[in-house]
Amino acid sequence: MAGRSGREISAVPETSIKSKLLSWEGALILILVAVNILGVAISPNYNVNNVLREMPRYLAEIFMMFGMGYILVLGDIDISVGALVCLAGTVTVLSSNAGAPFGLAVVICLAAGLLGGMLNGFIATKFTELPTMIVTLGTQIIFRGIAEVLFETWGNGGGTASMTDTKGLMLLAKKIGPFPISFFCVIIAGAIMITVLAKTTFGRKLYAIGSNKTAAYYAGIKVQRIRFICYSLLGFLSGLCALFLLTATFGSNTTTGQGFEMEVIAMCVFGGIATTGGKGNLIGAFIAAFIIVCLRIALGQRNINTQVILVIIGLMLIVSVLVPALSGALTAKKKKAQT
Amino acid sequence: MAEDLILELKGITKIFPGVKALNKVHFQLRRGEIHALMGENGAGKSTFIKVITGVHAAEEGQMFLEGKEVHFKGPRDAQEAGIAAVYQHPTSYPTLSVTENIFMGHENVKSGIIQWRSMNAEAQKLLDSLDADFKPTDEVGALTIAQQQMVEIAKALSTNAKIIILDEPTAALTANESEKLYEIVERLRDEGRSVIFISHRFEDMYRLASRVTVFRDSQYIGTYDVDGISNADLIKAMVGREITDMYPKEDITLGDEIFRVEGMTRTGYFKDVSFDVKAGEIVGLTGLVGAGRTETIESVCGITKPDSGRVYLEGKELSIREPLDAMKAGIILLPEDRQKQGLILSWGLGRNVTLPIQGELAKKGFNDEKKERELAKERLEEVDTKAVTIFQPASSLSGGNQQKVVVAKALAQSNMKVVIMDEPTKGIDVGAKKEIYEIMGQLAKKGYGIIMISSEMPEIIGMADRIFVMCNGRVSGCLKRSEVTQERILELSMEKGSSGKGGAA
Amino acid sequence: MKKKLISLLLSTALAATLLAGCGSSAADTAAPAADSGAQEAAPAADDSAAADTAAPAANAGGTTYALVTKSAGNPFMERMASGFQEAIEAQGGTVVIQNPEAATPDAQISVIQSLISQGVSSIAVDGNDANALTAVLTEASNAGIKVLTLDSDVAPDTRTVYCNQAGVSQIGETLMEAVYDLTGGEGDWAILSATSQATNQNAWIDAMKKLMESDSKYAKLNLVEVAYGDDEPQKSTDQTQALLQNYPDLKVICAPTTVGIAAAAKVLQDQKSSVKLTGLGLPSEMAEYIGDDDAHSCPYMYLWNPIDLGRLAGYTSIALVDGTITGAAGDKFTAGELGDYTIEEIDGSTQIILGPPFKFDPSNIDEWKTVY
Amino acid sequence: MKKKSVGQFLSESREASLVIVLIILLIVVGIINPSFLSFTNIRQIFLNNTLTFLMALGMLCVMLTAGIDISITSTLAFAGMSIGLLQKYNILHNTFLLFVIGAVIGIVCGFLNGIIIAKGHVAPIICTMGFMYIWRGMAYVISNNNWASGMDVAGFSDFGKDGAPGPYIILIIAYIIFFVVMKWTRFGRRIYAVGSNTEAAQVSGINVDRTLTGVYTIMGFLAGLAGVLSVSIYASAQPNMQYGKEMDVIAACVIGGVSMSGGRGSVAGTFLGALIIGIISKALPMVNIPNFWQNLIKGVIILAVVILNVVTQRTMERQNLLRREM
Repeated sequence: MAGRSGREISAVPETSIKSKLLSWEGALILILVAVNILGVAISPNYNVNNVLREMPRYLAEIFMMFGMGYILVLGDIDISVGALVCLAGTVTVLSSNAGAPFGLAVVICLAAGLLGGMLNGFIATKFTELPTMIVTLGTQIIFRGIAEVLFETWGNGGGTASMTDTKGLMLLAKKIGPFPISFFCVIIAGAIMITVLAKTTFGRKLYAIGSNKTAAYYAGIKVQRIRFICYSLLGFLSGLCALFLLTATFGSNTTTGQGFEMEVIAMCVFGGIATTGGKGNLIGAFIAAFIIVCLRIALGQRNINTQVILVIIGLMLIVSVLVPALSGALTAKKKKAQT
Repeated sequence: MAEDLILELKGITKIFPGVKALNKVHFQLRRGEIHALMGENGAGKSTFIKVITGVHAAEEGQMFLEGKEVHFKGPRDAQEAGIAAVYQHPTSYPTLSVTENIFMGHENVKSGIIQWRSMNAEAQKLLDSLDADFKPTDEVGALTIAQQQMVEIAKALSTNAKIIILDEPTAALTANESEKLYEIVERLRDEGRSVIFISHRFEDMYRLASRVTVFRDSQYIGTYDVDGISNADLIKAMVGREITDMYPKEDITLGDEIFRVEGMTRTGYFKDVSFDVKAGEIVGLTGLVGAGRTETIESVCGITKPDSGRVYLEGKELSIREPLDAMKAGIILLPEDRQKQGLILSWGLGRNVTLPIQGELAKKGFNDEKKERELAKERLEEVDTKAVTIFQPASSLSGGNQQKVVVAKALAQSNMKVVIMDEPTKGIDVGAKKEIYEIMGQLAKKGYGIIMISSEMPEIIGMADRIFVMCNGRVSGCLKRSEVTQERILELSMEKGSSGKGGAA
Repeated sequence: MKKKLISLLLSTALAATLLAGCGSSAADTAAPAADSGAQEAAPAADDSAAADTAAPAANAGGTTYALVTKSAGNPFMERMASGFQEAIEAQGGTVVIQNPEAATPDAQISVIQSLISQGVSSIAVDGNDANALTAVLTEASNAGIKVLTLDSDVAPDTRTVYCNQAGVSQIGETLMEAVYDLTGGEGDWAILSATSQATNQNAWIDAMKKLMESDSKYAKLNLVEVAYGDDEPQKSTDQTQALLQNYPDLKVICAPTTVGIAAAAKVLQDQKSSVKLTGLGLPSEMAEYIGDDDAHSCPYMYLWNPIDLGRLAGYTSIALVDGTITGAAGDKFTAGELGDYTIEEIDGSTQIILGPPFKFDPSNIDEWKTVY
Repeated sequence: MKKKSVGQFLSESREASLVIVLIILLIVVGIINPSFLSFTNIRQIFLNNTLTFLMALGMLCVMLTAGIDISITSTLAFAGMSIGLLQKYNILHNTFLLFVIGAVIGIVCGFLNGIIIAKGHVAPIICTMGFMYIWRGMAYVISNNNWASGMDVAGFSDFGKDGAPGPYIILIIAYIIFFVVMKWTRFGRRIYAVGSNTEAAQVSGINVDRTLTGVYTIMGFLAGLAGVLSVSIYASAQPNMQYGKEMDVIAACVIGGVSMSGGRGSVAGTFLGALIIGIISKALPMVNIPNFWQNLIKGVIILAVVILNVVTQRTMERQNLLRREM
């Protein structure tokens, strides 16, 4: 039954540098450059050394952003991760103070994150009727609740604890040249996470699920297993985030990680990942994360009111999702006028 | 004779970004007639309906209602002018009650307060007049498709519409449900209302309409008296060319049994279902909607978990726990709902075709895009998909071509042994239907086992070697090609002593 | 075409946002400057005046002294900052006041990192957590920045000196004495604290508990519960109401936190409860509730002057930077109009104590409620 | 008509099962600490959760359209701070006018949300997340690090004093209005219609954009009102007030059976959901559970309620299937 009409279907992908530059990622790179120019312009102290030195606390969040990107591509959401960072950080500190060697404490930290993620994944895949927003709203309160109870029962009370043995953390906080170790870790984790999402069958499955869960299931994709993996992965990365956050704070308290979930979602959305699923990629989110980090550092060095920075980020977020919608409507109108 | 025209449209043109959906079309509707509107998918029928009902505003043209020119600014205007539409997909509110669905937009309001009691009573009256078997307070989401359709008709009646438009109302209905609908429509006509009826089914048209208007490629082709036009001429008008031999079923010597299902049971859906397929055989599976056909097949393919039952492929028992197990064994399902289950509409055609096999093409987990593109192109050309590039989104294709992409997706799975096609021609036009039948015939010739689920009697009679009929979750009989008639199928589909109303629970 | 439009629009919009942000925020940073002078001045006037003076100077290269408060939007911090600013500007120095976006150590870390980048000469920190700032403050010290703390201390080895509003035991004694006085020497009383991790709250509570054990004078007093209101009005209200319901014989609530005491005062006064309240509170917040009669819930309470605390930290910063003091016990310096201070060694850490807590009662509250 | 089993009745009526949960909760807490059931205490549950009760009504409307609004407490803070400062700087002291101004601020904030979500087709969570940062930041900026304290709002706070009827009257009126509007008016039913099937709503002539904008505006109005009430009840205005409490409001709706996918939910359910949230936070200190257990228990209850609901529905479906004759 070879093509009776002899119709030929093109299979040549469109690749032009111009179209790549004009894509969302292209725009983000322009903005990143612009932000850095702005930084240099408004602050005499905005240089490579200072920016890299101020970065680690923000870098920790970027680990989590990769995982959140996966979850958003799936069309899900997870608002429990900020609290999970708190929980993972807390058990790490408490176990270390109880005498666990640093290596074990690291394992405990990552395991706590992983287990938290697995709990989310378990509930989300066993009770598919529940929107993930609700599930993770519940676990958000629970994770922080567990941390609070731990502080009271195993810690010294007072909702805060600091590592007494900081040798291991100091090692992680070291720098190679001007670059903190966490910077390399973020780049490596980013390279892996970006490649997996963009180039592998696993990544393609995520997009399939995010675009049409039912069709993906009918096409033989193990939808629930993949969702479970992604939640666990995000949990693990939250553990990693907690670990690297510890290299900056050397302790944990009940407010640790507060608001992180919204910040990483904002990074993803600003980077072009749609909360409705199936759209966007981590490269955009990665650039967007650095835009926000650089912007915060630049404005911070200018001693701009921290709340004003939040207002700016809020505006950027809305503008970044509104512009495509508006320009889409505009071009549609234009086309209509032409025909 | 001065015609008593209730509705007339002249030179209507409607443009969407980039496409002319309607190009100077005309239409006349007499008072008290049932007028069929036919044409292939994409001919512009649905757009035309939306112009009449005020959902879309036409760029050019005039519309006359009872001789007076009207301009509708929105659906509300059309409603008030006495035009009501029942759309292709029931446009109901699943979480709301039947009463609310019926009266949405024209509630019975006294000084700002909705009068639920009187509305419920009125709804009950409407439902009674339609012989409906559900209550006004039932939630619509819990009703069957046929029942939902009835709600839609009740909704049209509640506005006391003079003109009622039915857009493919029988597409989701079984034969006897359709029959009930015919009666209702005839009664509406006898009450003096005018009906515009869109359908792909010729039986609908012959049964009901007195005149038929044909659209093709956004243009008006002509209006004919149903009694005065032959089937072939009508098809020619719709397709633009002649179609001969609708069902290209060849006689093939059947091979050995390739596939067998034994004692499939899933509580509440189907019970003890068994059937078998030989190599090169097309097996039909039919019955009323709700009889458990799709549900059985979904359990066979691992989509849902059956309570018990065995599946044998080439004599060996398979353990199927999830869709992937069935696909790996070579049992390929073309699901009923192309748009929701078969395709990812926002994706390019190529990616859709290679979705199930991307893992096999991949190197160490990395996608081999080049190999994927080549394979997709090959398969899409093989089924003669009308597309420009493999990168265009599946949503840009017509229903028939979307179905071809689904077929190409199945063909891409090289280990395919058994193909299960669930309603493969649902909602696609005559030309594309024939092409699907041809593909089916060729697959049979190549020795695949084919299972075809269908509610359309002509095609199942035309294509199948054997037909299994299901009724209320059980196989009620198996008919050979030689002994099959419409009556026999109907008889087996109906439960003895029951009126055959789906499986509402 | 469409994508080009997107990038263009987005870039423009972003640039506009940033410009707008910078324009408005330059004024914001500087706003505290003018505020210290004129408390009642309209905020609009502050901005314009301050923008001219403080903003350009922030990076002028001279000696810059920084203060990191607990968080933005807190009047106690605001008064403290105004005192700090006043003291330093009187000596011709430049001031940077940083209010973190939230009352968390994380937010303080970002702010301190930024100050290190700016190369300020000293940083005075009001710590949100005793230990979480260890790393960043060590980094600041290594960069040659003098680090000191005020109001809430951090780990002693990460800073030179702590400007303490009052000694822990002093506050413990004062509050305990107040409880003794209000209960009449015997009966049930409870504590309403802020968050369970607030270091100075916990230290004061511990001091009070110790005092009760060691001094037989307090033997008949019965501390029934320490409740935590998390410095949230709603939760503090819930907790106060629960205390009243659970302990019908309760005589006194002691709330050593400004948010908690105001919430508790309102509950008691609204309910016309006979339970009396004391603790640490801002006069401006508490003016409504202070009085000797039954219509008022709080007969008297204590606090130190946050403006003076800020001033002390300001003078200490200057003394540290110009080398007058090093932070060692026994160092002496003059803190402007506040007088002479000596660094003392208390509980193994170096501290400067502002003075005893100040008592606010009906006789002086009207005078102070407009000050802070 | 066949009689429904108790289980069936419960699974079909979310409100009925919530009432049972409530009664159990009340009995357990009441046995441990009888003073919990006192009139004062129950009155205080309403007073202390006035804001949650009030905003839950708006969240009900928003969630009925399959949306969400996480900017509400920021709107609340912005509106509350604004009217607090008006009093602090002695610009305005008229209680009624202050309410009007707070409500207007809320309406403007909500309207912006609505217009961007309806016309710009921006996902509600993203749009409101943006405004969550913006309004909270604005509250800080206008506060200029000051609070409006008890002294500043002296006369005004009498309105929300413990024992004053104001907040209860507002709650009762709001609940009556919403109960009537949601069930018996066209506007209310339109909200349900839009959430149930947006496309169908469009076709049947409902102005979807206007309904969406309206819903978010109502939410904003209630958040603004809550801001004013908050200042009145707690006699102070701080820029960080009610931080993070939007999750309580959402949780109240979810417990009350409002579906996040739209079209399902009732005023009565919302009321019960908010009541359960209120009782939990009020009861824990009274049954001598240490404070630090509160979050853990709250989280577990939220998850338990929603999961229990899924499980009962599954069992009912299963039973229905078993009953089906074959």
